[in-house]
Amino acid sequence: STPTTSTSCSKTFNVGLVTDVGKLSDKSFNANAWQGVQDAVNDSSLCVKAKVIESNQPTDYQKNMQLFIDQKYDMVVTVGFLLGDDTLAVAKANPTVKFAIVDYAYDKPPANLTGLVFREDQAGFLAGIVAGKMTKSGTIGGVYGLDIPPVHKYRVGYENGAKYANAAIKTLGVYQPPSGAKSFNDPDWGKQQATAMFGQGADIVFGAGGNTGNGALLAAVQANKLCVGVDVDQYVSYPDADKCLVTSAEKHIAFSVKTAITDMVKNTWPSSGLLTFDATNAGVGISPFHTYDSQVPADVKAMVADALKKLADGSLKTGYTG
Amino acid sequence: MDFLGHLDIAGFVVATLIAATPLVLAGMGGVMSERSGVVNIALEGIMLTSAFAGYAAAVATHNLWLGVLVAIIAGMLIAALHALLSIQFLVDQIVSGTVINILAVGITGSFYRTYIQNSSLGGTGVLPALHLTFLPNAPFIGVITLAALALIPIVHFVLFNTVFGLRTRACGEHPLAAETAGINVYLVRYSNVILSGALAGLGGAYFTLQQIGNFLPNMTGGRGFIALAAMIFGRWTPVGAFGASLLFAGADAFSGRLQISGVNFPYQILGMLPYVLTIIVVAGAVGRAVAPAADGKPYKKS
Amino acid sequence: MSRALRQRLFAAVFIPVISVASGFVVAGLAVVVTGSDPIAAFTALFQGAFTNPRAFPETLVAMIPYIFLGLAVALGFRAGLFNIGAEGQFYLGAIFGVLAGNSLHGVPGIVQIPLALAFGMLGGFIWAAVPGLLKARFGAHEVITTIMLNYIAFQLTDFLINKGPMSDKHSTAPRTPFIDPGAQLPIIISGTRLHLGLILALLAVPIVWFLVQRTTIGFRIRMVGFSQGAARAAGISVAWTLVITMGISGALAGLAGADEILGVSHYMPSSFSVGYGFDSIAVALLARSNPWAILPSAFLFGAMRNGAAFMQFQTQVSSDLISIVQAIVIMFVAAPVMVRWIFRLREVPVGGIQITQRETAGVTRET
Amino acid sequence: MDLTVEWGQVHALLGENGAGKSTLMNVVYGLVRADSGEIVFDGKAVRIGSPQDAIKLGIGMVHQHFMLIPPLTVAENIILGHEIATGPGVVDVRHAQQEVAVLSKKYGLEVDPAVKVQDLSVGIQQRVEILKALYRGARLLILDEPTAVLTPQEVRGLFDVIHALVKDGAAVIFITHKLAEVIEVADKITVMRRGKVVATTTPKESNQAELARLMVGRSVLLRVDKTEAKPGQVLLTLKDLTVQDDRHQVAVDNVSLEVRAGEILGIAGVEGNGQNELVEAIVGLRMPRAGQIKLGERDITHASTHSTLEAGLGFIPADRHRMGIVLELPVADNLVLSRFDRPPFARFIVRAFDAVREYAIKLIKTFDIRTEGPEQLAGSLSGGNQQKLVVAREIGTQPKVLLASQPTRGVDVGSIEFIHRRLVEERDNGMGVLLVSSELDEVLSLADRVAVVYRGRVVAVFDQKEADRDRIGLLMAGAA
Ligand SMILES: Nc1ncnc2c1ncn2[C@@H]1O[C@H](COP(=O)(O)OP(=O)(O)OP(=O)(O)O)[C@@H](O)[C@H]1O
Ligand SMILES: Nc1ncnc2c1ncn2[C@@H]1O[C@H](COP(=O)(O)OP(=O)(O)OP(=O)(O)O)[C@@H](O)[C@H]1O
Ligand SMILES: [Mg+2]
Ligand SMILES: [Mg+2]
Repeated sequence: STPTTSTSCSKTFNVGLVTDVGKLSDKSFNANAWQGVQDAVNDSSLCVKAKVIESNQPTDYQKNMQLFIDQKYDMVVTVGFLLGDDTLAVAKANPTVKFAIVDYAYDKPPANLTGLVFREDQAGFLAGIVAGKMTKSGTIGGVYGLDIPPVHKYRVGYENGAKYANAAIKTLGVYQPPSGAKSFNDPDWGKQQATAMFGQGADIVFGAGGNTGNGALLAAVQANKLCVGVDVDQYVSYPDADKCLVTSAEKHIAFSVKTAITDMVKNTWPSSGLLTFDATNAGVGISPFHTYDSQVPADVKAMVADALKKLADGSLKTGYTG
Repeated sequence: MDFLGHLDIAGFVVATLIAATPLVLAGMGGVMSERSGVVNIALEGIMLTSAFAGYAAAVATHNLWLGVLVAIIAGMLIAALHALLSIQFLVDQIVSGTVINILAVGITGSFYRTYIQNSSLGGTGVLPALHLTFLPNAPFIGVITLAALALIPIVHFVLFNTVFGLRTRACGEHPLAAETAGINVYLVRYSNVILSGALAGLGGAYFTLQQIGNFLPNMTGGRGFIALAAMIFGRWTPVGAFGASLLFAGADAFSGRLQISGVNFPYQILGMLPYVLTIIVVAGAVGRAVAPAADGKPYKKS
Repeated sequence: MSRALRQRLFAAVFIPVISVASGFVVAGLAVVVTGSDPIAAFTALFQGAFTNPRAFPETLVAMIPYIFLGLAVALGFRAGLFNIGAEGQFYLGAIFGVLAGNSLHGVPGIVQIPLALAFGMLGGFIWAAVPGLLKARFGAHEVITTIMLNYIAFQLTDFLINKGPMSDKHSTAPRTPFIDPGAQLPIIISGTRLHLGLILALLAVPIVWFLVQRTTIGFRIRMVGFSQGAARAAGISVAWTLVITMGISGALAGLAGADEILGVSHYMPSSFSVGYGFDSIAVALLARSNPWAILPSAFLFGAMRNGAAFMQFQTQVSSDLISIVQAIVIMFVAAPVMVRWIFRLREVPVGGIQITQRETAGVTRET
Repeated sequence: MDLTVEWGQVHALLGENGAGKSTLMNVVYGLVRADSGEIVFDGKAVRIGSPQDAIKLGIGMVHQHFMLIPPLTVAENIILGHEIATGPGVVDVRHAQQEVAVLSKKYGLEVDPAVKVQDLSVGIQQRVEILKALYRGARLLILDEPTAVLTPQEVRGLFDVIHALVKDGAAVIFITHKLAEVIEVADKITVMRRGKVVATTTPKESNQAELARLMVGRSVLLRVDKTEAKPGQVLLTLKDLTVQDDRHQVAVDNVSLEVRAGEILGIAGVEGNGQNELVEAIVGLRMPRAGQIKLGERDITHASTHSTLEAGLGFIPADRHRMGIVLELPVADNLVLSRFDRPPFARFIVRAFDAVREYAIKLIKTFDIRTEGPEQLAGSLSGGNQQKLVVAREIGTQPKVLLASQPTRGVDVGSIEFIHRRLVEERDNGMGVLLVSSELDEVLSLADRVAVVYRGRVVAVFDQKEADRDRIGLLMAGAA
């Protein structure tokens, strides 16, 4: 996973990625961040080389960052707000190295550190509109990973978006109770929760929680219901769910990571210490409808487009506060 | 709270049966092994290995049924290692089981990260499921779950009505007596441990081939240990293990449904339900379950 | 050399060496099968554990919880108890440690640190004494109850730190606030993360050894471990001994948790430990429940855990590989009969690992 | 060693504990491999590598410690390994039970094939063992100390079975160390000592005294020398004591007894008639359901074992390996097993090894425990010395009352003699001794008073002078 860099580079930039304990096998969050790093590597104009360390344990975070620093890396990308405090500490101690962290915003970070945050609520809101319009039963479901800010934002946006599209809608949702390494990583559990929601009348389910959420999509495939993916266009990344997948609520982690790396390489490092990805900069959105394209009525598509515009100009709120 | 109004009884029962599947399969595996006198805490590792092997075979052959077969065989092989260590080399059976559990994590994890994680390998799809259209909300029930249900009376029958079962119980209670009756204790114990690998192996296939169609590191998530608990508080009987599995899976399904129905209670506390309930049941109703007398004791011919 | 001495030397030196070597050989084969270079992988593992900058102090940092937890599990084994719950007790120790480390602001460390550590021990004690009590009172198998309590501990801590009563209201992350600076364990080698916990862990070894071998409590524990029947007939309360043993075992695991908070992370994050408790079973097994042997055993595990990250960094070989090494090492240590068979040795190695009680392998029967 | 057994004969194998009788028979039955030599069966040299080989040849064995599986039924135990199956491997329970019924009728060995073995008395269990051997077509039946657990009346019944078998042309090897039985039942007698045959003879050519001499290599005291007891005040009182067993059945039924200073009260009875439960209740290992236990003036009915021992009770448990000693601990630790945590053996919670060692050396000497030293592991002592260790420990504390349960079981004659002498000595020094033994001879020779128990009840109490062996035997069997 270390593609060769272009030969025309005068200087090669070394970028290291430190995952949280979800590791790359989460197939979403950490994997997408790594994808962004690899996109940068594959972009020969950037002259980037990269490596990844998967963390086994929260106490390993600082240590793993240090490994890159000891190897004189130019930039360290960390994934997840779980690494927020550790990344800040290491960034402060190493002002010459650039740091970017996915999903974390700091008040006044040091100049070499920037947070990459997303308006998941906006992505969820758009997906919620689709769900609210596509449901025939008037009940929609959502299977969520741990109750943590990004996931919570997806949920609030999704449920409010559905209500925006269909005021009478009923929303069901479930967070996965934490159980050691199984958080975000228990598709069987997710599948069973989604099935339970179908039993309670839901006919479309949003899977927002790594592998746990993917399980919800599988349940929809089996039960012949509809589903909504998360983070990336899961029609592409998770073909198992193609049959049920209407759309995915996207937050462009890979894009954000590549953006941060580009900023480092091109010396356009953000001074604010924060890059927000939202409706204004195509940082969030929803995926194409693919096979459902013909089934999604034009007025729904129009409503989504309209909402996206209003979210961007601030005239529409998702209802997420805090 | 409109929980009761929305309680989908048929769905709840089916969900419980499905979630109980790996527990009862591995639990019955534990029953066979321990009834012959070999403690089997390796169930977790066996399931994990089989889940992986079944997935790998299904990917390679594009045949889910072959995947199931390979999962069962892989379970038998790794169980045979447990048998070799604990029966032949007299390794403490708990140690041997621990070795296998750690080994399973190492092997499946290494292979997963090398061959699967970064590959474009998709899912295998899942085994066919029976669509119970006559029930409200028409739930699905997978073939491995059906197989597990069918295996409960079969394993019960084998254990309590057949020659093999009689010899198995004899070896677990008093191997020397079995030996004097002309029984080959080693053979009986080997057979049972390997058989437990087959059962737990089918339980492993549940994860990859019935439910998900994909492998994930550590995807058994401790269910082997819960199966062990189910076996103990099912008093080392297949039917008891089934009952215990239902209790646990039912509590799990129930706690999820409580949350879905919007009960205003911290979801982590709801999530404790199956575990708390298991402790209460183990401590209360069946605390004094008595293991087969020779369970855990290596047998050494003089 | 006398036969007895030869045998002891064999058990103490030859078996461990052969075991570790075999572990690496088998794991090396796995590396080859997965298409990488085992020499490069193990070289990187070694560098990551010992020779890289800060590697060695980090190995020691990783070793600290293994020492406490290994001692905890080993103590349980001595009484014939299989404490699979070290993971949960570790969590509770951490939570209690945070609680104490956060409650006295501005008080000197000499007061705060012992208090927080003691609190951590209390947390672990409680979490382990419960299964002890359940076993003593109702005969509930500790393997079941400790596993269940692990999961309950995960949920409980998440409830507390994720928007719950112990969460940091100023942070979006599900974590507790940082502990008071005064409650942090001092760093003993500046520029590293090596903290005073190492000294505490090194002290814990002789203390536990003394407890087991030299005190009446330890004698009780061993007696119950060897023969519950004889212990009962001698007027020892087996039930009480089980509770106390579990309690002390849990207190050690809790100490590990509090020490990790006070020494390394300084707050309680989500997913605080992923598998320390389970690893520690292996640590104790490898040491054959001997407190002194916990030291090399914990060192080996700490080194492998620490080196694994660099191995993955350098060679992209999965850190899961160390599990293979660990499993094979334990297997060899546990099976002297097998070692003799494989290596065609005539000398009868002594030992092996014995956990399952001679008397009651299954459930205890209290009268 | 050589041993020749002929068809149609009862061949008695005599020898003291540890002489190697069981070991030799285990070789014949394929459980233990012989280092050298050969076995000739029916004129042919045979190799018996496993019990299966032995069974095929027609050899059956009833082991000293029964080889029955308690949770299985009688029929299951009998057919185990030679099951009657219908279809592929399915046990035919009905057929098996019929077979068993037929067999038991033929030899007068009545049992209910559907009952679980764990619910049977020892006497019946032995019948099951014999049926097991016969079911497998045994023509040579080895009976290893079959009479040790039987009442005199049951012994009669067994002899009838043996005679019937021999009349059928089978051969029986009968192992015992009871001389009278040998004289009565055997056609031929072989005496073993330390793994060697020391004599082969017949009942006509020999007598009890000579056999005893052959067995131990010197003449033995068959009776214990002791003077008349001088009982003092009451030390242990049992009043209307009722105790349940593990299955919540009444095992001790309304028992009232007193043990006085300076006397030995013996409890005679076939094993399994509530003796264990009685002993456990007194020691505090089992809570009585009703009644009262007093040690001196102190009520210890509900006291823990710890406080019972503290109050002045000494306890020699019946099962030395499970309860008497800790095999994995040194002799010295075993000698302070119940007092390790108090001065001088401990200061606060720290053990005082010097004091323990000193004390151990003293006891080892006084009680003649043959050991390499106080550090030797108790598990590596011989059985007799392990028992002496237990006796030393319990007498060493100088308790008011000593509760001695099967104090000489499985112990060599020398050690028996020694232990008996010590018990009498302690009695003479004013200790009260409650002796529980299934060896009627031991009770009769040691006890000053004998209480006979049957089904948990004390059915009679005799003074030593009026104790009549046959009458007690009848009472033990419930026939009174
Ligand atoms: N020929 C022998 N060679 C080596 N060891 C022997 C031999 N014979 C007996 N032993 C040992 O002596 C011990 C007692 O033997 P065994 O059980 O056969 O005695 P026994 O005569 O049946 O005594 P008991 O009357 O107590 O049943 C055993 O530990 C056995 O290993
Ligand atoms: N595991 C062992 N390791 C070393 N020596 C042993 C072991 N087991 C037994 N011995 C020794 O072998 C001898 C025979 O033991 P055993 O118990 O068979 O004696 P025994 O003839 O039955 O004596 P006793 O009549 O006192 O019961 C003992 O002296 C004992 O020290
Ligand atoms: Mg002996
Ligand atoms: Mg014998």
